[in-house]
Amino acid sequence: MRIVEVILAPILALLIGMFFLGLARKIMARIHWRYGPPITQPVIDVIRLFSQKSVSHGNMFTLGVLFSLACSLVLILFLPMGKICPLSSSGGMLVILYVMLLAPFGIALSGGEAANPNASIGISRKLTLALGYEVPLLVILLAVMTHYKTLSIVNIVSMQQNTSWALTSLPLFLSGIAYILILPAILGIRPFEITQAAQEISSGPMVEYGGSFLALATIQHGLNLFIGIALFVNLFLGGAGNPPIFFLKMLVVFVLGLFINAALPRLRIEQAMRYLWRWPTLIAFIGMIIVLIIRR
Amino acid sequence: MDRNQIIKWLKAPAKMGHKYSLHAIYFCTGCGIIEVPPVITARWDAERFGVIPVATPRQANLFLITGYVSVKTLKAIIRTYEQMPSPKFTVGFGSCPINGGMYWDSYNTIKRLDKYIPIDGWIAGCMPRPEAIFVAVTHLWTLIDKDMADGYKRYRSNYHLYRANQEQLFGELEWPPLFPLEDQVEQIA
Amino acid sequence: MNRSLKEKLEATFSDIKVAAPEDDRMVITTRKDAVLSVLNFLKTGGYQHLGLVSCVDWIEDNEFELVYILSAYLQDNYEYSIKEKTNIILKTRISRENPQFMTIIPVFANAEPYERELHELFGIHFEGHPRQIPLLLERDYSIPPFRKDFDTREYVKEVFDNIPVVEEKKK
Amino acid sequence: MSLELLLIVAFGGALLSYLFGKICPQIRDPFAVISSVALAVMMAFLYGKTMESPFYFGFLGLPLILRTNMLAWFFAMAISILGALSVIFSWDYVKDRERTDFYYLMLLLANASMLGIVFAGDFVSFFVFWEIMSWSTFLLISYNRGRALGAGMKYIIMSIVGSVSMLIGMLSLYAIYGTLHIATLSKLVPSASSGYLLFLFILFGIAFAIKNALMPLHTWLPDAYAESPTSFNGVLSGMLTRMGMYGFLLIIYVIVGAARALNLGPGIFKFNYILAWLGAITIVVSTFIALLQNDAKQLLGWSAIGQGGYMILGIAFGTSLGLAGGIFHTLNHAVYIVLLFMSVGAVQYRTGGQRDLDSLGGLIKRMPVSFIGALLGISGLIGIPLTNGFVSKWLIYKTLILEGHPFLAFAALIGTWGCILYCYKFVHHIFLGQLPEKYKMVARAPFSMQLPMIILSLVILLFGILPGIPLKVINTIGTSFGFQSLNVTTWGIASETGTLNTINIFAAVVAACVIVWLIFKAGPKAVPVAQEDTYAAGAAIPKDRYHYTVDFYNPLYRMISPYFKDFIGGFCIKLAGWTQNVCHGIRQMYTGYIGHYVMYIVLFLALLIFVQLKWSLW
Repeated sequence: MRIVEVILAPILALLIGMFFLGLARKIMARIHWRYGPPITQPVIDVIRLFSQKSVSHGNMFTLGVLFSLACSLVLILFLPMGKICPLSSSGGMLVILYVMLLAPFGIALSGGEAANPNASIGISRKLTLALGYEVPLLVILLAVMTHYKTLSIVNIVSMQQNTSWALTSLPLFLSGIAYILILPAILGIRPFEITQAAQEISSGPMVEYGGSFLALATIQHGLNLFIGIALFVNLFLGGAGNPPIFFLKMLVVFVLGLFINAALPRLRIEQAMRYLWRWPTLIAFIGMIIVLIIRR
Repeated sequence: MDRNQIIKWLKAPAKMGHKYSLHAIYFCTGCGIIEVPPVITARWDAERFGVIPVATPRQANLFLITGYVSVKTLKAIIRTYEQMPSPKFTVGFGSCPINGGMYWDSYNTIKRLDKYIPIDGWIAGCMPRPEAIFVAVTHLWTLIDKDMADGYKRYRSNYHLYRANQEQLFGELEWPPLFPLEDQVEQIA
Repeated sequence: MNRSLKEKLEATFSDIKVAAPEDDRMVITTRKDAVLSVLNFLKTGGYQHLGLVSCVDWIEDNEFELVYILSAYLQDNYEYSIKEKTNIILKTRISRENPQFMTIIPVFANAEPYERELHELFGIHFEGHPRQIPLLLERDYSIPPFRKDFDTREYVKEVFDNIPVVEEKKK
Repeated sequence: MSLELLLIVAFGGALLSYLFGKICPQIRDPFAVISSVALAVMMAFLYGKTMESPFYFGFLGLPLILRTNMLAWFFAMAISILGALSVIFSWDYVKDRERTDFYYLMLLLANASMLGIVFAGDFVSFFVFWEIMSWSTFLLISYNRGRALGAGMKYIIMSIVGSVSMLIGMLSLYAIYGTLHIATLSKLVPSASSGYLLFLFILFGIAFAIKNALMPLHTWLPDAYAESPTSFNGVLSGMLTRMGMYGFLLIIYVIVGAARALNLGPGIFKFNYILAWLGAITIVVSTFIALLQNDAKQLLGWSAIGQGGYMILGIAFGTSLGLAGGIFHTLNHAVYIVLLFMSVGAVQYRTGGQRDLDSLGGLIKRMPVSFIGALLGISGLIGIPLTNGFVSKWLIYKTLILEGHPFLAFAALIGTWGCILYCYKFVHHIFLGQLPEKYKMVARAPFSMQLPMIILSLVILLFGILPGIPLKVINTIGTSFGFQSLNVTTWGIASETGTLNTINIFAAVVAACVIVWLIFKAGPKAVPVAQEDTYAAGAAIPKDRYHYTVDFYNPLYRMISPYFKDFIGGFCIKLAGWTQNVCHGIRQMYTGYIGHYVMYIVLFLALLIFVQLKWSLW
């Protein structure tokens, strides 16, 4: 049974990730009053990119991209999707936290090897932004873990099944709000799309990615969208009994994120940091204090 | 997405992929760049054909040269063309890249662009309108279907001729030749 | 009024012709070696802004004519205030065989690119100019292209036309 | 295999290598390597034995005793192996430098004295070996003259302060209990009053906090690391700074025993709370200061201070899990900080002593082995799964969260994310990006430098994938302190409140990598291309000016630099300046005229008479 789950989970995540990318472009087009590409456009892009003969700047350039996609796939095994959660018992929340940083680290190493200052600027922005949204995110995760007194995400989901959703329960309400405030930063979409700004630093770390590298990077971007939203749904919207409900909840959260994405211009890295370290962090700390008070 | 479309996809996914996802990098050389923003925004949406502007030549497979090409810009155009991954197509906008157009007797503009880099498609007109650009894109589809859009293959096989022309115009070039020059010579001889 | 500037100029400089054809433009023609002093005089007199340095090729009487266009910023503490806003066009003639002239960067620092362009396109050498390197053109030309005796059509025929078209060879 | 033989080999090896250096220099290097490797091998035979034997009686009637138990063996094993690797590394590093005999003598003496500290059975020999370690390190830090003298002076002053406070602690112990034998003390001391225990903790705590660079007492470390020769940096940062940790373990868990130590002091201001909060502050502040450094070894120095905070957090809460995490992190940190200093040393050796991060770049093309070492080193430092750093950090975080200290856990986690930023800056500035012209012909690191790097990289991966091996040993240490043992499987900890299973993670990562590699192989092969052929909007790449390193995290610098300056360093400098002025003022008194001195005496007598008349004190 577990073997089926281990194979099924990444494929499902890939499909959902690609669907989300296609949906994002379609909704953005419709908001711009244009017709927009078919939903399957990212799949067409990936097929076309795989047929192109690209350029490599050395072994680390190649291995970095492979390593980051592999780590995104591994992370999906730890995230429960409805009942499918193959590797939940071998590490819990902390492993998720640490594997989540591997994907940007892999891209950072391969981008650095690309010997291009656009890539280096993009990576320095990506890591600074990561530090920016990690401060509130860590406080939120710690609040959830101390509230449910467990380290494993499956227990958190099962506890939310019988009691109410974490987002609506009194102690974790503020943490949920803080998570929503930093969701665009975690997903890397418009207001915080600083790392892959096509106009300013010609798409940041991906400046030298050609055919198959760009294909792997787009797949990895799709998986990132999936991971960011799946984490939120599992922690605050009580996961789901079966995958379809889980997918519906993710869809709602993603469309909400898209509307924010379509409306806001891209922030500068200083503005993003000042925002991230002010409001979401404040709300997250208040949430943590409430959790501690209730725990006493 | 009728039946023969699916069969086409299964028979030649790479070719279909190239047809429906043309990531364009446009070189804002001459006056044609004014035509590109309306093409990619709401009025004439190029994204429904899968044409998206991208930031770097590494990520592109369609190279739009919009307008006249001055001698100094040709260096940048050659370098950008050589940095694109291999199945790539180029489209020349307007009459200036075709035969020098209005600047036919100017000392500083390139008269026929396809002496230096292979061009797959031309769009006539002294700055063609966006509809003409979409006609060009659909025409490019048919070329790709019939395997006639083989600019990159011609560049590969005749590279020593292209390189000779470039060196004749610029004298010694700063960047090394893209493909080794010797094997072409004895291939022909 | 600009007539007062006209009298002052004629008073201070020896052979200087100051013609004021229209109201807002005053044409001054001086000798080659008086240019720097006139420019200094005008600069202290309120004409801080050097608009352009260009050159006219009088091929018949075998001379280049350097043209300096100056305009006054509109502060009111100078005599020539906004009512009589006059642009000054200063002209000098230099010989065409060996086009030599001294640079005016000490007076107007922003003349550096203009003089570089004149050097490249007309072949005028400015002593004292820090870097007279090519600015706009990629190739080097036997006759500087802006001169009247440069025949563009013949140059195009000679350079661009005899680069072979790649396709004919293959067929 | 008695302990005296071990110490004789250690100290004898040092002296003999010095003599060999004088007689015929070629034998000295191989002899030093053989003696340290032999030491490591003999140490391995000591596993599991606990014995105690006095080796010298004549010291004021106090027996000097050598004893070994699991804790001592664990630290001794780490010291000897890292010492051997550092000696192999410095074979090529100091080959063509002057005073190399002096260097080898001091290096081997430092290693031998650390072994002595670990095996010391009573406080007198502990103190004697501690002093030998301190001044041999001082001589080595100030080895390359110049600025190093200042750094060495700062180090020796602070370690003397530490030794003196430790000495006072020992004297008080001797005064009350009449003996300095650790085994008997560990039976007598727990029954002492809590006030006396706090007094002991503070005295010994100062000595060990200085050595372990806890926040307010850390100012010596960055300069000492930056100025000392890089080959010695491995020993200095690996185990020498962690003797402070050994000291804390000795005091808290061996002498006083966990029961009494952990609830010392009223409510919130318990001793271990304050220690934990000092550790947390150390992590956060030093990590952000490390971000601002532009010198490779300063950056590693500040990161070493930060990692010291993790170890303190581990042992501060006396749960068996936390203790295991703290001790395991001491070993892991020793492994990857030595590896990072070796890669910096290899780069310095090849680029003529260059360690400024802004003028290096692109060395991955010329020195791949050093790059792999540095990459694995920083992945251990960050705690990436499948490296040893992750397991120990997982243990520490688990204790912090389940003990209900979320803010401490938050400080530790933020330390990790800051660590990612400066680790990437370290690797990017040295190995990635454009290779400057003058380093185009740099050769690879010599084999004697590559060998230790490869060994340590394998150790990082081995302990990361199979953490059971070291955890079993640490578990026996825990049980020797009286904690209930964790059930340790070969690939992690199995417990009901959350298990760690690194084999599953390893299998998942390998499977995912294979799948992604196959997908990548399906596409056409990528064309390797030179560093000049990169995107620059069609323009030519300017030589040596297309590499982004200066002000790497510029927006972050502007936000954190006002808050994270080195206040304590600044305070010490102000204090020094202030004392200098006061002393200068007092010096004015001695003017050299006899008349002034006579006047001072008369005035003083008048003052005495006045006081006597007014208050008639006598």
